[in-house]
Amino acid sequence: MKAIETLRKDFPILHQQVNGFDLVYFDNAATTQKPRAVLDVLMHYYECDNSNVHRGIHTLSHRATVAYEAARERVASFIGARTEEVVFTRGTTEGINLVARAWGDANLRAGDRILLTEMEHHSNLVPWQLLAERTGAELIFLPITGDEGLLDLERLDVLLSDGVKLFAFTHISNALGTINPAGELCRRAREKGVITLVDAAQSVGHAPLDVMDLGCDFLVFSGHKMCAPTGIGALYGRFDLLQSLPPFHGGGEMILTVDWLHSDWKRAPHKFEAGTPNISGAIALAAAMDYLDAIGRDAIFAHDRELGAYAADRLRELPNLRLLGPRDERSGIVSFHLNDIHSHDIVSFADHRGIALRGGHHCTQPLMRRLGLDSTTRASFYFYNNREEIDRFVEVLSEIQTFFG
Amino acid sequence: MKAIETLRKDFPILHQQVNGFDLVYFDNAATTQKPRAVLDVLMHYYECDNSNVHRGIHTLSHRATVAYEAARERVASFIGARTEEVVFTRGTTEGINLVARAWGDANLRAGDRILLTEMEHHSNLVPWQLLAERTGAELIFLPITGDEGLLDLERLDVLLSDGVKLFAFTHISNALGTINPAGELCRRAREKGVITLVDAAQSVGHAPLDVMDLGCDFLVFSGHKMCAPTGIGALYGRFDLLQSLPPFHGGGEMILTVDWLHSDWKRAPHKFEAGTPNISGAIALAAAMDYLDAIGRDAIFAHDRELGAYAADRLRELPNLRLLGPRDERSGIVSFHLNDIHSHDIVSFADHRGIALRGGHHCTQPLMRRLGLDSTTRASFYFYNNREEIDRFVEVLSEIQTFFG
Amino acid sequence: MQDLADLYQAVILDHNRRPRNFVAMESPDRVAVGDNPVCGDHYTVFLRLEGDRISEVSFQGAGCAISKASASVMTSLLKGKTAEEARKIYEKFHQMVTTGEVDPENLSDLSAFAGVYQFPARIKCATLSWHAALNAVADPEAGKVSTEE
Amino acid sequence: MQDLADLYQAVILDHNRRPRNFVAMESPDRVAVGDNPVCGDHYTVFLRLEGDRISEVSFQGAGCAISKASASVMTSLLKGKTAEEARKIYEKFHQMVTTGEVDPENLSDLSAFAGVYQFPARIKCATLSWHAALNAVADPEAGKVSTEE
Ligand SMILES: Cc1ncc(COP(=O)(O)O)c(C=O)c1O
Ligand SMILES: Cc1ncc(COP(=O)(O)O)c(C=O)c1O
Repeated sequence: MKAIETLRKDFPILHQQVNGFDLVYFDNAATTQKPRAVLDVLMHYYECDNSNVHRGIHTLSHRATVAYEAARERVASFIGARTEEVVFTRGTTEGINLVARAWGDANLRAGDRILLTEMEHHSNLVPWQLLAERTGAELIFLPITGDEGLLDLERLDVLLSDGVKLFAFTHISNALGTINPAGELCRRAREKGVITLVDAAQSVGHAPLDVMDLGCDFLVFSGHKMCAPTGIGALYGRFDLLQSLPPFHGGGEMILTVDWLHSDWKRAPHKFEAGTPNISGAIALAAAMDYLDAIGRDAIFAHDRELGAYAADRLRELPNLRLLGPRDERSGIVSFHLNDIHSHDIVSFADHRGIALRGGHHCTQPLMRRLGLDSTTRASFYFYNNREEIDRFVEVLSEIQTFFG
Repeated sequence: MKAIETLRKDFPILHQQVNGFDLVYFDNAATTQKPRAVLDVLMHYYECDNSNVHRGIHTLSHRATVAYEAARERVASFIGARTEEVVFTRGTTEGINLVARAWGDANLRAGDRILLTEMEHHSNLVPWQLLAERTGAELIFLPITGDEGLLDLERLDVLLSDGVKLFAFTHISNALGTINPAGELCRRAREKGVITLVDAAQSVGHAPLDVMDLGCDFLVFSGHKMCAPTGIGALYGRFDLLQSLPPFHGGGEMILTVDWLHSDWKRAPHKFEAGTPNISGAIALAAAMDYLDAIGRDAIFAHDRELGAYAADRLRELPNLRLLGPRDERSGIVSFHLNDIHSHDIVSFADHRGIALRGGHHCTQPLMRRLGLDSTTRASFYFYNNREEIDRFVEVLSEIQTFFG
Repeated sequence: MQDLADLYQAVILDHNRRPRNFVAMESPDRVAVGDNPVCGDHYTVFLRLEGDRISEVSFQGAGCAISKASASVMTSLLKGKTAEEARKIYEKFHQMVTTGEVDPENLSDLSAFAGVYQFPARIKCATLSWHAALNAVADPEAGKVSTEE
Repeated sequence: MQDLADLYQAVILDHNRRPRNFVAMESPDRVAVGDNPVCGDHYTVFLRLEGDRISEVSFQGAGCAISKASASVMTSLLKGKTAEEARKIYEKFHQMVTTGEVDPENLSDLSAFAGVYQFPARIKCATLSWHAALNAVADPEAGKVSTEE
């Protein structure tokens, strides 16, 4: 990997003071910052090529269409999919809702089961609750082992038993930092004929990933968590599966022929993209992928894990600190609870030292309750973070313990 | 209005040559260009403030949340709504699908009717077809008068009769340039207790508009057609109506409490915004509204109509040209058919003279069939266009007639 | 830069460490719950009424220093007040935490929260238990209150 | 800058003005429809077969100059060809309109379409009727073809 200091130069936002201190941005699991290269592509699009796609044959429209469809190819190559298996979405949440609607409504019946895990983000839980309400299907949960936050794999085969039609799980937990063995989970589900959806919100921008290697049926992620702008993300779906689904939204761009009372759809993926898409977002997402691949996803993943392990070690030095997540093989996400000090007090205090942390339930309320917690404090790293920042952070935590002691 | 030449300076993209000629961008009904002021706000967000919204209390997160919610207030003030009546969407198409799902599935039964018009964009037709299939409701259509493309208002009261639950119509037709009397249509629908949805994709950025004056129940539009980026738009809904609806998508941000099998929602509008929204898009949309208001929407509307009328007059000079749309009171959208010359040949040829037009069905296939046409050629103007550009365009059309003659 | 000591004044830290009236009341007349789902703050406020007057107040629950201290200070203040007086105190308090302006009268320990206005993300923490209490006073059926509502 | 004359060569303009074999065939052996929903180009291709050989071809419909001229030229060329020969001609034609490379053999009037490759938005126009015809030859049940598919 390039030197961190060199990479940091690519991120204008990191070079600012917050409350009189150099900003330490440790809220990457919520959203990452954007490098100059991505912002330049965004600007170039609007300064030179902006036009609506697909329906036009003038020069700008052709440029925009070519760039938009090239972005789809780039996303496909980034995750090892075929171009026609990539549907652009607003982000992870929309991708999951799309599958719950288009696949779920068409395939689930009362009594069918959906297997989730106890560590799912609300976005990989609530759409299935709504689907269960609509269809009469039932949700069941693969438990975690406790504070360590590992999936209880011994229970998997039993839970994947009769009646389960879909297994949806997160690749990397945003609340615990667990890296789930996604390939194994998909393989075991496929053996039982169960469709899989991988929530890759925390993994696609952080680690090498190939949907063919994983063997998943659907995979979803958000651009904003991997150096791209907000409002763009993608859904991968196995082509034959995508082709077999009814549309999600109706409207322009996704149709072949429209009559007063009936219409025919384009093939996947366009069938699932009704209306003018986020053209500049898709193009900038492709630029973000170029940027990440230039650094190297192996290197990013190694750096993440290295910082995660270092932070965990340093945090263990603090008294009265309950560290969540796996002992080893944790990602760059570190979540903890300080006895008697609420996460929001920690976050407010740290913010006063220029450190951006997240406190709360991290959109995993049931998991928090399962662990007997109201909230945790979370620090999440990316390739532009370093050990010195973690040292500052641990120092501030000490200060906080004294202040509220 | 400021001088057009001054305004043009705000748009970097307009100052380029296409095929050796100064670009004439006449494809504004498909998407508009973006002024420097909007691009600057977009860049500033990513260079200084980018963070995820709502769930955070560190400084960047607070800035992003404040800016995002201020954007909602700005949208509300732009259209005369209350802040909590504004839901951010990807655009017009998503807004209509949201209403078709959340309102439609909850309120329509077999035998109910949805009234549309013969001039609707596919985005205001296909979602209702899908809804009709799901619920057994029936679609009926308010006819147009012919090439002039006016709604046949004499038929309205009869068609608004028993069984109609929703009347969805376009404010300004993207295919004909007709400006529909939206206020009157809403009033007459409301008298009969019929819910209205106004497709304001072509009007919000072009004319003064106030949802209270209109008296509509829902109104939808896209940012990219009014100087804002792609991937952002808004849905207005009367607050009590919005509050009464079930959610659209499920996920983070839209929940109050989540349990394993059941969740509670936030109030409108957040109930309808699942997942990380297009934060930068919303903020840039507010900037676009500031930009448009600084020019003055009255002035923009007057300029649009002036150019529309001028173009119509000049086009009538050409032989064998069938001009569509109203004789007077047309918007800045001009659509026509040249005998024996296909619209794609016209567009390709014009593009060779640097003029960006659109040819095709303009996402209104049923309307085209109704008019006995395969396609039309469309020129659509905005405040940065001028008469000289129209003169060049008419000259090129003459040349085309000679070339293919 | 705002000063952390402005937010976490000594009074607040003290009430956070040793919250007053921090006990579940037996046979209360009114009970209300205050929830901030964003951070998980969760309090139950218990009231006993004598006519229009609040004769006893206590609370239980968990949350951040601001919300806990605010609830603790509130319970001390509301005892003996009428519904109308309670509402007026809250209004001044709300005014203060949103503008920073301290009304020298009547605010006692509440003035310790004057610094909150510099931390807009924390205003909800300061007002959470107040919403619950006022709701309980006003509504015989008082139930759940949430700062998101 | 590409030259318009490259796209609209004299041969194309001529075929567009006076399309050959532009007639609905009575009792054809195969019929196929080619549709481009984006621009509304719409053609029907009629074929009569003798064994493996195309004995007659005609077309009807409407669309842009490129699509109409291409259909017209195609009908002149396919007459008398076997299915295999037709496929080979189409492959060369497709190669040409996507790369601009003209194979001097066998292309005759088709070479007029060499300029299309400079106008990628128009490639679909040039190949629309070919898709329909080849589909009709290959499939006894030949139905609708669309360039979006
Ligand atoms: C009248 C009308 N309605 C709806 C739409 C769809 O808007 P969008 O593609 O931004 O969702 C458009 C634009 O294409 C339009 O002109
Ligand atoms: C594991 C996981 N799933 C889903 C999401 C939702 O992503 P988005 O809000 O971008 O739709 C997130 C991020 O918030 C996440 O971390």
